[in-house]
Amino acid sequence: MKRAVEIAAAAVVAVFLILALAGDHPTESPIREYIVAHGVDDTGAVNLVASIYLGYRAFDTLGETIVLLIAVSGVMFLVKRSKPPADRDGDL
Amino acid sequence: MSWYLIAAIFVVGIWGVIAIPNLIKKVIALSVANSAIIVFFVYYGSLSGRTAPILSPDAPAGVPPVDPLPQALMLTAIVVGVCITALALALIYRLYKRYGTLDARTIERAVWELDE
Amino acid sequence: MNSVALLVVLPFVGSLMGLAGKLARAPRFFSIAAVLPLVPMAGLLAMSLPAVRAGSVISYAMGGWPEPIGIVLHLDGLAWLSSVLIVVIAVAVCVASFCRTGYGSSFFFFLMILISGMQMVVLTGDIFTLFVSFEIVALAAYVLIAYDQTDAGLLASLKYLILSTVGILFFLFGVFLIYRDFGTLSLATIRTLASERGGPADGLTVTRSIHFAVAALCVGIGVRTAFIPFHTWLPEAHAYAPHPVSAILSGVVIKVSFLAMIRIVWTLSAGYLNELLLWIGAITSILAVIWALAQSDTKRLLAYHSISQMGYVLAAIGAATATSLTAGFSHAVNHALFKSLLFLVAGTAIRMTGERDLFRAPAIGRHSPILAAAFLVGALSISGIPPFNGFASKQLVGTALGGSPAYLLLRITAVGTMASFIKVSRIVVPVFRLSPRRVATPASIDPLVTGAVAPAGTLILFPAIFLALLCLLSGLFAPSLAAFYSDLLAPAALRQGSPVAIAVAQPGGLASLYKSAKLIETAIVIVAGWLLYRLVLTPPGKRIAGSIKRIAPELRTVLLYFVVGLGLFALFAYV
Amino acid sequence: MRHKTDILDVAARKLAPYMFVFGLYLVTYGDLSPGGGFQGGVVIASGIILLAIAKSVDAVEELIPLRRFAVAETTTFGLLLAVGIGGIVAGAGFLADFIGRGAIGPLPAARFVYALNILIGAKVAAGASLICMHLFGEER
Repeated sequence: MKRAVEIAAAAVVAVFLILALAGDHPTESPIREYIVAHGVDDTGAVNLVASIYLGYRAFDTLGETIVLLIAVSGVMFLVKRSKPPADRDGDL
Repeated sequence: MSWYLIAAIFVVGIWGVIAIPNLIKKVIALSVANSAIIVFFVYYGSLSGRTAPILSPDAPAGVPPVDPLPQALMLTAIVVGVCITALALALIYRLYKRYGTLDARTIERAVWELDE
Repeated sequence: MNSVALLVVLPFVGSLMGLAGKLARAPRFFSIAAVLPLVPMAGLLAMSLPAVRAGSVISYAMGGWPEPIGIVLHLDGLAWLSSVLIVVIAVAVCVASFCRTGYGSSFFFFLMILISGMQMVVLTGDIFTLFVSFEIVALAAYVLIAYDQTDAGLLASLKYLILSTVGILFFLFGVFLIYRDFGTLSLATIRTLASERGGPADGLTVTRSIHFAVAALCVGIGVRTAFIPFHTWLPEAHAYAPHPVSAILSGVVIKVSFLAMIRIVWTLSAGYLNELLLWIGAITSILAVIWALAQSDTKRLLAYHSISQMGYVLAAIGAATATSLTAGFSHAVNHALFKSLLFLVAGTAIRMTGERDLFRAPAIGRHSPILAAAFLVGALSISGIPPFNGFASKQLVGTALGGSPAYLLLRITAVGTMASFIKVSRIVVPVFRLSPRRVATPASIDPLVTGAVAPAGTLILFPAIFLALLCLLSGLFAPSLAAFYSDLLAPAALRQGSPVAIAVAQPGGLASLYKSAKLIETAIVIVAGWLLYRLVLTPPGKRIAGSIKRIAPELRTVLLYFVVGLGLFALFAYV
Repeated sequence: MRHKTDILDVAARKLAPYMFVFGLYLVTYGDLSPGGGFQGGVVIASGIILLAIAKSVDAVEELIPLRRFAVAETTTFGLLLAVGIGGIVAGAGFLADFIGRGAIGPLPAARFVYALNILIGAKVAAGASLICMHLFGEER
C-alpha cells in the first residue's frame, strides 16, 4: 500500500514532466544571437560562458558566492559547536 | 527521446526523496534530481550548435557554437545544489549524533514526541 | 540612479560586518554595525517614494547591461511596498534580537543575508535571479531556524530544507520550460514576447508547456508561501526557530515569496489560476485555524495562524475584483505588523517564564504590563476588532470577495481566530484563566508566586510599542492607507499585465468601515468566538483538539502532499 | 583514517601539487579556455580535500590553519563587494566593468573577468575545502 502511494506520486511527477516537455519549441533565442555576436567585444572574454558568468550575469554570480558563504558559515556553525550556546532560553 | 530519459532521472530523484527513509539517501536523491535539471538545461543548450562557446581565433569558422547561457546558469545552479547538500549533511550529522540513526521515521517520532 | 542597487548592496555590507565581527572577536560592536545599513535603506526608500507614487518604475541595470541580456532591478509600487515592509519588520526584529545576549554577530550575519535576499526577491526582474535570491533567503532561513541547535529546531530546519529544495527543483524546471519557449529570462521581455505571440483576448495563447511552467513555478514558490497543501513545514519551522527569527519568517518571508508568485502569474497572465487561488486561500484559512485552535504550544498556535491569514491574502488576490489587490496587500502588510508583534511578545513571554505550553505558562501581565498591552493589541488586530488594522483589512477582503461562497469560509475562520486568540491571550492576562487545567499549576510552584519569572529587558519594549502603535495607526487611518496602497499597486499591476481591472481604487468601500452593520457583525464574531473557546475547553472539545494536534505529518507524507499540490496546479494548467 | 597505507600517503602527496597547479591554470585561463573561477577553485579544493582524506585534517591544519581559510573566504567576499561598489563609484554601475580592457598580449585582455575569476577561484577553493574539512574534522 505504501509502495503503491509512492509509485503513484512518482507517476504524477512523470506525467507532469512528459506533458510539459511535449511539443515543438523554437531554438532561436535573441539572447544567444546577441551574445555570440557581441560577447567577446562587450566583456573581452573569449570564453562566452565566462563572459556571461562574470559579465552579463555577474549579479547571479555574486548571489551564488553568497549562497556558498552561507553554506560555509552554516556548516561551521552547526558542526563545530558541540556544546549548546551559553545563554539558553528556558524553552525547548 | 533524450528528453524522456532525463525526465526519468528526475522522477527517480523525486521518488527517492519520497520513498527512501534514510536521510543521507534522501539527500543523494535530491542531488540526482538536481542533476537532472542541470542536464535539461545543458542538453537544450547543446541542441543549437556544434562547437564549444569559445570564440578564440583558431576555432573552426562557420560552425555555430552552442548556447552558452544555460551553461552559465547551470554553474550557478550547481553551486547552489552543493551548498544545499552541505547544509543538509551538517543538519543530518547533528541529528545522527543525537539519535544514533539516519532513519527519518525514527528521528521524527523521537523529536516530535519530545514536546507532547 | 543608484538607490535601487544600494537597497540590495547595503544589507550585504551589513552582513559582511557581521562576519568581520566573528573574525575580529568584537561581536557587540560589529553586530550593531551589521544592522546599521537598515537606516540608509529606509532613507533611500523614503526618497524614492515620490517617483514611485507617480507611477514610474525606477530600474537599475546590473553592470550596465540592458534588459534581455543582463539583470535589471525594478523598483515599482509593489516592490516599494514590500521593501518598506521588509525594512520596518527588520528594524523591529533586530532591536528585539539585541535584547538577548546569546546572539553573536554571526546571527546578524545570517539575518542581514536573509534581508538582502528578500530585497533581491522583490526587486529582481529576472526569473533566474529570482531562483538565486530564493536560495539565499532559504539557506539563511535554514541556518536561522536551527540557530538554537535544539533537536526540534534542527529537524524542523531539515524538513523545510528537503521540502523547499524539492519545490525549488520544480521552480528550476519551470525556468527551463520558459527559457526553452521564449529564449529569455527577463520577466518584462517574456511579457512582451508572450503578448506578441498570442491574442490579448484571453490573456495569452502560449503553448501548453508554458502553462505547465507556470504550474511548476507556482508549486516551487508555494512551498515558500506555505498555503495548503504545501504548508506542512511551517508550523514546526516557525515554532522552533529563535523568537526574533519566527517574527521575521512569519512577518515577511512568506509574503515576499507570495509577491514573486503574483508577479509570475501576472506576467504569464495565468488568470485561470485565480479560481484555484481563491479556493486554496479559503480552505487554507479555515483548516489552518482549526489546527491552530487545537494547539497548546503558544508559538505553534501563532504559526498556524500565519498560514490561516495567508489564506485570506490568497483568497483576496484570487478573487480578482476591483478592490482585491488592495485588500490582499493591506492584509499582508497588516498581518506582517501584528504577527511579528505577537511572535516577539510571545517569545519574550516564553523567555521570561520558560514555558511554551500556554496552559501551564503563568501570565506575564503583572510583570510587564506594557508587553501585555502590546500583545493584546496584536491579538485584537488579528481577530479583527475595531479600531485595529486587522478589522480594516478583513473588511476590505470581505468587500473584495463580495458574495462569493468562499467568503463564508472566511467568516467561519474569523470566529476561529477570535476563539484561539482568547485562548492564547492567557499568556499575558490572567483574566481568561477559567480553564480547569489551572489546578495543574499549584500555587507552590507557580512562577508568579515563587518569582521565577525572568525580567523582560527594556529593549524589547521598543519594538513592541513601535509595532503596536503601527497596528493602531494603520487601523485608524485605514481608508487613506488603502487609497495609498492602490495608488502604488495599480500601475505596477497594470504594467505587469494583470488580467483583471484591479486598478480601480475604491476608497468608497472603506468609508463605510465603521457602519453599525459591520460592528454588529463583529460583535457576533466575538460572541461566537467566546462560545467556541468555551466549547474547545469542554472535555469532548479537548479530546477532539488532542486528536487534531496529534496529526503531525511526517516527511514522507509531507512530500506526498507536495505531489498532490503539483497535480492540482498541473490540472488547472492543463484544462 | 584507520587503515592508512604508504601508497595512499605518497600518492596523495604527489598528486596534490599537480591538482593545485591545474586548478590555478583553470582559474587564470578561465576567460580564454574552458574553465573559470568556480571550476578551478573546486579543483584546488579537491586537492586540499584529498590531502585531508589521505592524511588527516590536522595535517592540513598544520600546513594552513583553518582560520586562515575562513579569513580568505570573508576577505574575498568583501573584495567582490568592493569590486561591485567600485563600479558604482566609477559611475559605471554595480558590478560593471570599470577597469577597462587591455590589448591582447602577454597580460589578460579581459581584466575585469580575470580579476573576478581569481577572486571567485580563491573563494570557492577556501569555501569548499572549509565545508569538507569541517564535516571530516568531527571524526576526531
